[in-house]
Amino acid sequence: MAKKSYRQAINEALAQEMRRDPTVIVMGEDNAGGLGAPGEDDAWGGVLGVTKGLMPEFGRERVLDTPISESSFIGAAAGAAATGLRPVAELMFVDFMGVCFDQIFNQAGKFRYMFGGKAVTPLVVRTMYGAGFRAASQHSQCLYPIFTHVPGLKVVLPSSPYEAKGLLIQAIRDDDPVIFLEHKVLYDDEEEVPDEPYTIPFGEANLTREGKDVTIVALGRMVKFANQVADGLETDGISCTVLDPRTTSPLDADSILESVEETGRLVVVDEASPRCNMATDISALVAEQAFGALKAPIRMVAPPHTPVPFAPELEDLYIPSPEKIGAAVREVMEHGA
Amino acid sequence: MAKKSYRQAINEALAQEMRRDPTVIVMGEDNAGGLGAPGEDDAWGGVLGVTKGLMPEFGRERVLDTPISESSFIGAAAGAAATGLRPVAELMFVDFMGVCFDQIFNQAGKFRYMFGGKAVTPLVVRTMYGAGFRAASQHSQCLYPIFTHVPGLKVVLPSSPYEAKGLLIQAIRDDDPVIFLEHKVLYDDEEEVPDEPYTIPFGEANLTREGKDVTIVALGRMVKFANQVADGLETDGISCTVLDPRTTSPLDADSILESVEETGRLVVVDEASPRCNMATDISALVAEQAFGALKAPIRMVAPPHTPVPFAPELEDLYIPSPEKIGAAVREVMEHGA
Amino acid sequence: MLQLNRDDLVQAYIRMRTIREFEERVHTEFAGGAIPGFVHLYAGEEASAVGVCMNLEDKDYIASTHRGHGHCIAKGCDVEAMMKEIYGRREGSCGGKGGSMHIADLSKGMMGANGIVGGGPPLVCGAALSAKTLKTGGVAIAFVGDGGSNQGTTLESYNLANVWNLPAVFVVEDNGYAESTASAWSVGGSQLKRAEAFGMPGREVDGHDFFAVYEAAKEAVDRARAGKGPSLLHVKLNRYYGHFEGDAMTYRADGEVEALRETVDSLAAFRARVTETGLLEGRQLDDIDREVAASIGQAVTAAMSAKAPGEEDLLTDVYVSY
Amino acid sequence: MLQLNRDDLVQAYIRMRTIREFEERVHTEFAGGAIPGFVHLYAGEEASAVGVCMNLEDKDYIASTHRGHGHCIAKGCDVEAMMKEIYGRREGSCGGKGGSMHIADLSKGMMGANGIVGGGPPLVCGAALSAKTLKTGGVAIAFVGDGGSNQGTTLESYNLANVWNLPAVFVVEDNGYAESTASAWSVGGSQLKRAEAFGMPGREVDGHDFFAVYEAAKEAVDRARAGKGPSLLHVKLNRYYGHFEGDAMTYRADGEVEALRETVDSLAAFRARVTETGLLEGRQLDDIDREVAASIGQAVTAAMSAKAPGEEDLLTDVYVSY
Ligand SMILES: Cc1ncc(C[n+]2csc(CCOP(=O)(O)OP(=O)(O)O)c2C)c(N)n1
Ligand SMILES: Cc1ncc(C[n+]2csc(CCOP(=O)(O)OP(=O)(O)O)c2C)c(N)n1
Ligand SMILES: [Mg+2]
Ligand SMILES: [Mg+2]
Repeated sequence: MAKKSYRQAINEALAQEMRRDPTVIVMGEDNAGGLGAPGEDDAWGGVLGVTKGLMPEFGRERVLDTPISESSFIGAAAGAAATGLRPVAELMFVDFMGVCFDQIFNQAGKFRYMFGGKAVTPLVVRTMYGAGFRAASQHSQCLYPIFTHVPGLKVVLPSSPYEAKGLLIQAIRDDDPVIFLEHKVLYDDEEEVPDEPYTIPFGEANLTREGKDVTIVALGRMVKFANQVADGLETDGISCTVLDPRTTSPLDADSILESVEETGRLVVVDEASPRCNMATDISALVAEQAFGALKAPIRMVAPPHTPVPFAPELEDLYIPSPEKIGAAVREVMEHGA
Repeated sequence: MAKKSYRQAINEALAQEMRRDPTVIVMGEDNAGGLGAPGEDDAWGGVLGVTKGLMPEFGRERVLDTPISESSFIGAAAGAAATGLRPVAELMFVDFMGVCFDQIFNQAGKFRYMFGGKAVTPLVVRTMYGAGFRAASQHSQCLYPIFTHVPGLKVVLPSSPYEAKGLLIQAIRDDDPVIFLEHKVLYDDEEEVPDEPYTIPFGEANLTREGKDVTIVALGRMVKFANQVADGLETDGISCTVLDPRTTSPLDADSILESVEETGRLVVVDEASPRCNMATDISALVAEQAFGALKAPIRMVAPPHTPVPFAPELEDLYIPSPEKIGAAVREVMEHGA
Repeated sequence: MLQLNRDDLVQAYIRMRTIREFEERVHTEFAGGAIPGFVHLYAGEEASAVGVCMNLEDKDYIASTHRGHGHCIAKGCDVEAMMKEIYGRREGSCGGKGGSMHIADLSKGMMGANGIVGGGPPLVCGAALSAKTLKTGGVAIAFVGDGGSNQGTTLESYNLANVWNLPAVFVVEDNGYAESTASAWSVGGSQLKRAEAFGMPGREVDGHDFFAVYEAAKEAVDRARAGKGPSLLHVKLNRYYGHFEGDAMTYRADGEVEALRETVDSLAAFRARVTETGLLEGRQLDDIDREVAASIGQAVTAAMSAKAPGEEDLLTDVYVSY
Repeated sequence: MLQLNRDDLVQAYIRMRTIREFEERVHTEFAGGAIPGFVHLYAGEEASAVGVCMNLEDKDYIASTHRGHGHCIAKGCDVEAMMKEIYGRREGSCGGKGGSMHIADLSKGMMGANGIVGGGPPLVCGAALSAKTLKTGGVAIAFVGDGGSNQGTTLESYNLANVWNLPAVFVVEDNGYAESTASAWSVGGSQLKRAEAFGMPGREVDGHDFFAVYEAAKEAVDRARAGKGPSLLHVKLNRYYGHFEGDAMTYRADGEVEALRETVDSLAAFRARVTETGLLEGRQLDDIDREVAASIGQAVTAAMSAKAPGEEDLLTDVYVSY
């Protein structure tokens, strides 16, 4: 076992699955790169180098570069998935879903239901999300609440390199369409990641920290923040559980409810825009099904209802910070000793 | 004042605004109809006749039929809005947003913010939503939670003919991009609607019924159901407030919170898919900000997490019914006398 | 005559007649209130679906449109199951969950009707990619309407199929209208120039002439199978009914449909051709007509008495694993 | 020489030089770590933006791409405000909220750079529709890259502009690459055939030749103004830098950029042409070079010392009314 970055973990998951199963293919803009160009082949390996090296090993027949035509190539991935391949298609930034959403939510996501349970669509859409790159309003969104809203899709938010590898292998082996969201700020994060392939099941939250006073449910990059905050609060005598749902659809409601039954307090941390987001989804779940256990109002920590700003100073204010998470925890601790 | 249908109310709002303001234009597939065809002009007036009669009065220069190219014509409406017109563009069924969402959420919805407050985009996208027409999975969705999630958009759900006229006139006069969602099952509903133009402000919930035991917040078509249910419960001695938020973005949080402060109980009825929907949004709001007033768990009434089925028997089971709303109210009444 | 033997011709006629009969019956039943939802009929366009699909095998895929019944029948879907689906029955092709606009049978290479105009072409690029990658020797066909030919998803797919050199064929069924809007107005340029613009051959075909469609499709399908890439067919034809059932069709000329039924009936044309050339006998065709009518009648009867899905079906079929 | 008088030529040169200087400076500043985010430079392509925009007035609109600085400058945006925006400052064109990819100035007819490839053409149809409906006499221009020319939104817009007969021009700036992918591979067919396919005239232009671009654009713009509908220009040119700052450009040939800078420098070509024909003097141009360099230097200095937006700006500018 060695330390690997989130980027490497994803790359390794892809390579190992492609070795294992010849029906796994990868496609996306510049996923290899250099097509038709005079210079180096595999010139890019994706815009941030995540798919680098796959093409030299698997060839252009299994690592397909595409024109800038997301509807047609994401749709092609959906059609290929329904007819015998297991495509992993890259939507470079999740912000671009607006030019191809139909193929994801009305086609891939509904085949099985509309066709009476007879279609199998093992499609993975890998996509980059999240703020922190000074990439402004059209390259920094989360948007996973939108995919979570849609029945028929599964939605995965790996929060670390270890999680990324196991969840991506699971996603590729899963027979349903999966939206796999990679936080761009995490690509260089490192941790121990096993060399051999392994899977992490969907719909099982990861208890990243056990505590007794407050349950913090955090998503994606926010898991790291939540654990940092919990470290700090520990010294102040506040003991936090930090749950990482890993997948927002399916959602491990049981683990969340059980934890709140124990702690009686809930803070939900979500980097997505605040309206109809996962923070509201999880809060509502608890307010309906674990109401009796609640000793304090639920607190949601999310960005303001604005697009993501460009200026670093503003973007830093926009993203839910450890400070804001800490303040929310302290607030709920003021209720019901 | 005369009885008018929801369809007529919308048509009248369009006609009156077009008379008042020459910059108001209407566009969409077959909004007049018959273009290039040998038969009657204004042959359709939209697929369900809502825009019928506008073209004969205002001409094809202000009532534009379009090719089936939603990205380009909804985008054109956005571009026209930013450059001097007040377009009302019809996205025939909201289910089709997947082929043009980018122009709505990344372009129109973000112009003002990305351009530092210097753009004004008075765009209205009229669109048909909702189940009940046996129109199956790709013609029956609600999807307003998705638009509500996006900062920069306003989202309107008229629940009756009176509401439709006033809210549409407001939408047209509003300087921000507005998604105006018409429930297809309501088109033939009738009620008294003033002949003269009037506006209903955004972000002000309509208290359609005042009660003391339970607050029911219901959206769109569900407002009617909620009031029916409340009628029935009255005879059993359960007194309900029924709030119609009218707009989900902006949301009249104050009215909802005040009402729950009084009743201590909340049922939210939402026809949209259950994950990250308006029921979760409103529940979470209350669980955070009126927690202390709550005497009972919040109950959400929403369809199951499945696409909309075709078979009438299934679709009827799918749609939140008055029975299910009634059961939810009785359930919350069992808590905290 | 071409590569078609007598059995093929019988098969082609059966399918065309089945489509016609199916649609005429659905029209009647819909008018009588027995069928819920939106229904778009293919009557009048039979020679296109059948002319194309007579070139295909089960391993070949097609993707259809909202006007899908004809394509389904031409590709070999079970007709009784289709009728049950349209009635919303549990034994329908999709368990009653899809209805007219979503009939599919992947085991027959039918990837689904589609409620989204322009939804099919990207999917067909995918099926063609599967065929190419898995070396099945298969091809994939997208049916698109004249209206759908203006959708960005369709146009992008032309390019993708070309740059990926896919075994795909785009069949633009130009029936003159998208809803009430004439293709003469909505289509800038021309379908054939669009084919050329993205680097593929295009051919215009009389969509009422089964033989013409068959032959043009054969050329395109053979080309695709040979690894030479996609093509486009611009099939000109007419629909006998409205855009959907309930359409008053006031945008059409007086007597337009009546005249079409007289002058451009692909079934009548087929019959004339095969009987005049002695390939098949009129009596044989009459027998087919009767048998098809009986089987469609039987399908309607079966559909009417079939069970609707119920509460136990409400939550199923969303995911393979939950 | 054409319709351009000496003042126009001076103006054109100033704009081209401003773009070049702006981009070279941004390149240096970015490398030094002063500029955050994604930055795509237009250096090498100056003659296209300026050749087109010299035909335009404030009432005419353009929509740009992710590679937007050149279009902004050519359309008359304030250069210092642009630089401040790229630095993320409160006094930037967009208050620091947009950054490089979202610079806009509607008062100058600049509808915005765009982070979405293919985002602009639909918007341009709208601006052209405004001009037509409000009878302003204006036209609207969409700049699109070779990569963006494959996006469905772009292709649909070609059709819409044609069937609506809009005063629009589509300028396809083909710099040979979309990121690291060559247009030689990604573009099936050809740009000119695409124009024809949707019913409009198309013309290929040498994008390093200001005069060629100006003249071709003039024809297209005049045609649009005269109510005769849209056109397409296929402008062939090269970018001097990577796709974005930080791109190692390994997909390019060794020495490719160096050679381009030698052989296809639109500024050098302009200078040669106007001095050889005696239209302007070298000294005049040298003066401009110096003045522009000074003003860009000043813009950078101003941007560096300008204030960043703060907490009070976080919630504003989302809606006109709340
Ligand atoms: C994306 C999308 N836009 C609009 C519609 C509504 N609609 C359904 S069929 C149709 C007309 C299609 O015309 P054409 O492609 O010519 O096919 P035809 O009906 O003539 O067979 C329209 C506009 C839709 N279903 N999907
Ligand atoms: C819808 C969408 N897809 C992909 C991208 C990522 N992307 C940004 S620029 C670019 C290449 C554009 O190439 P081209 O249109 O030729 O413009 P150029 O960069 O050469 O000026 C890509 C793929 C995007 N911004 N938007
Ligand atoms: Mg048609
Ligand atoms: Mg390019």
